[in-house]
Amino acid sequence: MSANHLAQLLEAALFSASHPLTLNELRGLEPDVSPADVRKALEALREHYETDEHAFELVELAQGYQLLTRREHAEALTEARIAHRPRKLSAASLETLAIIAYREPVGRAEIEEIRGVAADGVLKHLQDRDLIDVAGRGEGLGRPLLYRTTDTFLAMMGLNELSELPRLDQLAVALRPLAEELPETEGEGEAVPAEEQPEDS
Amino acid sequence: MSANHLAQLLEAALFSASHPLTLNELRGLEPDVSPADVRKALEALREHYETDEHAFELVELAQGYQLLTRREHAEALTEARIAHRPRKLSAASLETLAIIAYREPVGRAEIEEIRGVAADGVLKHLQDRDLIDVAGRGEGLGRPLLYRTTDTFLAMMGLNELSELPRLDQLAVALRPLAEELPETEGEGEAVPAEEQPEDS
Amino acid sequence: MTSSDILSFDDRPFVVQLDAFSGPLDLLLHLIREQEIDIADIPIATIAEQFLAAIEKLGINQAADYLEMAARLLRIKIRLLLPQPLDDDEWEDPRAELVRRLLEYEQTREVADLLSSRATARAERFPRGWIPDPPQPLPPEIIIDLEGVVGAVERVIDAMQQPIIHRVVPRPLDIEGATKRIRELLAGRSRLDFQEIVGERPHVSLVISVLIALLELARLGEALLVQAKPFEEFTIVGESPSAAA
Repeated sequence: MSANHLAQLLEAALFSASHPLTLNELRGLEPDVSPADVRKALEALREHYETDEHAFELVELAQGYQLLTRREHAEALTEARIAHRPRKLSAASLETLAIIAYREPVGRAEIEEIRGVAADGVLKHLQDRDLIDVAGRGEGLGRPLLYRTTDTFLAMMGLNELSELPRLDQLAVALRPLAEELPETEGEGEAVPAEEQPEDS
Repeated sequence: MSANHLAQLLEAALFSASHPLTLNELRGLEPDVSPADVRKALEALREHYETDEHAFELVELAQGYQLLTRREHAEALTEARIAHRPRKLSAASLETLAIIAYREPVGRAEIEEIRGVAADGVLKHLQDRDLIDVAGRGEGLGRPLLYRTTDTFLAMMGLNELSELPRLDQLAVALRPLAEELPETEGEGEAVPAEEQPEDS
Repeated sequence: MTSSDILSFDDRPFVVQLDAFSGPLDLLLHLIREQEIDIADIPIATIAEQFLAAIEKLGINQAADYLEMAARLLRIKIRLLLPQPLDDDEWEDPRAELVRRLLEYEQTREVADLLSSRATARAERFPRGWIPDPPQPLPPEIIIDLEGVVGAVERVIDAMQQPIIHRVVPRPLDIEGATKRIRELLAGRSRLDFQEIVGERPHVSLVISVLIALLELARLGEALLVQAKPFEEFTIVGESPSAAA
């Protein structure tokens, strides 16, 4: 890449932008720069990526300019699952998922009672990632939303159906002991759920 | 850039990820490639971006590698509203993170003791932002949840690992052992009942 | 001390805001620093009053955390007023625990400031902004074990009340043949009934073949399909210039 300041700015912008950039947006990077200047610098970038065999290229789409990885790398990226590596789920998310998987449909209050921590943030996060969805509304006060796991969750776990999960009583670190501990935790002690349904589904 | 196939693949991977990729993830791109090969190719990329004055550079973060734009472009990018600085963390969040980073795994009670403020709201917020997660449960009453910082935290702070933070005794406010500072202070004294649970931190 | 006092110590402007403090220790530290007080020798009586005045001024006196600190300061103040025992070894400075906490908190603040400046520096470097949508998730791994399959088959068999056996006789559609036959018929006469083409009790495959052939001929302009009413028999009209009328 040349020492051309404009080209550097354009590269920085194209790299960090979350959408294709129009000529006008790109002109906003530097005062008093003509559309012709921008076009020329873009062309220089395009050629540089080509000549130096970079893994990405400058593409002009209807909506504007964008840097995209070349097609030929798509397969390797997908296989290495890097382009869309699933972020590791936090312990909070995993615990919440486990509770939902074993008790679905289940409401927020019950999840919070078991985990001893507010759950709305985690529930939203899991919903955003399509790991849980709303199964309906419960009967209780305020008709709380009830959650269940989704097919995406099954796919991620390599399961065909929830019943393939080990039974609760087979789990070394089962959820049940956790619930039994609850009475000792400060504050929330009285509200231990009375139903300890032995579910095997 | 050389015609080196591995370097191209690595660039494609780094280019299409918005988070740091570990050496292991990068090795997954090509079968039978050694960590040394990957490191060498990464070094070549790093040098290339430097020499050719690209607008981004290869940075080691959270024990992984990521492409980030150079600082010198920050102002132009934010002024042109192409990229946005993330929202700053509140003082409460920063203090809580400071405590966790230096004492992890650490429970809520200890954090509250040091900050003198209830911590559950902040802890939930930090968990939602994936800056901390639950490391396990402590031994004490109610088996309290213990927290630790995450890779997201490291990446946000531009750290490769926690040990890059200064040691506590290198800080301006170095906490000397209590005994040296105030020889007479052991035992809070009977005159203040039920005030202060002796913490064992 | 009145609230106006809180506005100035030593005639210096003293402006505090609610969200400027992250907790009671922060406020306490602020008061101490503002007046350049030695942290190891805090004039508790003064500081306690300033603290109380400040939280009243700030309207945060409902906050339990601040009230708790205020109570603690007052307790320390009272204990300092109590006569000290003559034997110094037995006496402990009631401020010691507070000093330790303040130092610990000050250290936390220093680390927090450090993290803040690191995060600010890091925030000036942007990652790639546009990440393509993830492709469809890979299909789940399929685990097949014989026992499971046999069990599933048995369950399905048990659930079936009566076995239903279908005999499937292959009889392919013959659109070409149907087309040829219709053309031949239309060559002889200008109008045909559908029934005439397929004959009595036709097989379903013949009906479909003829239908497709007719539609194709209609598309080519060789025939016109006329139906007087829905569900009624329809008539095929050979589409030569003379027959069109």
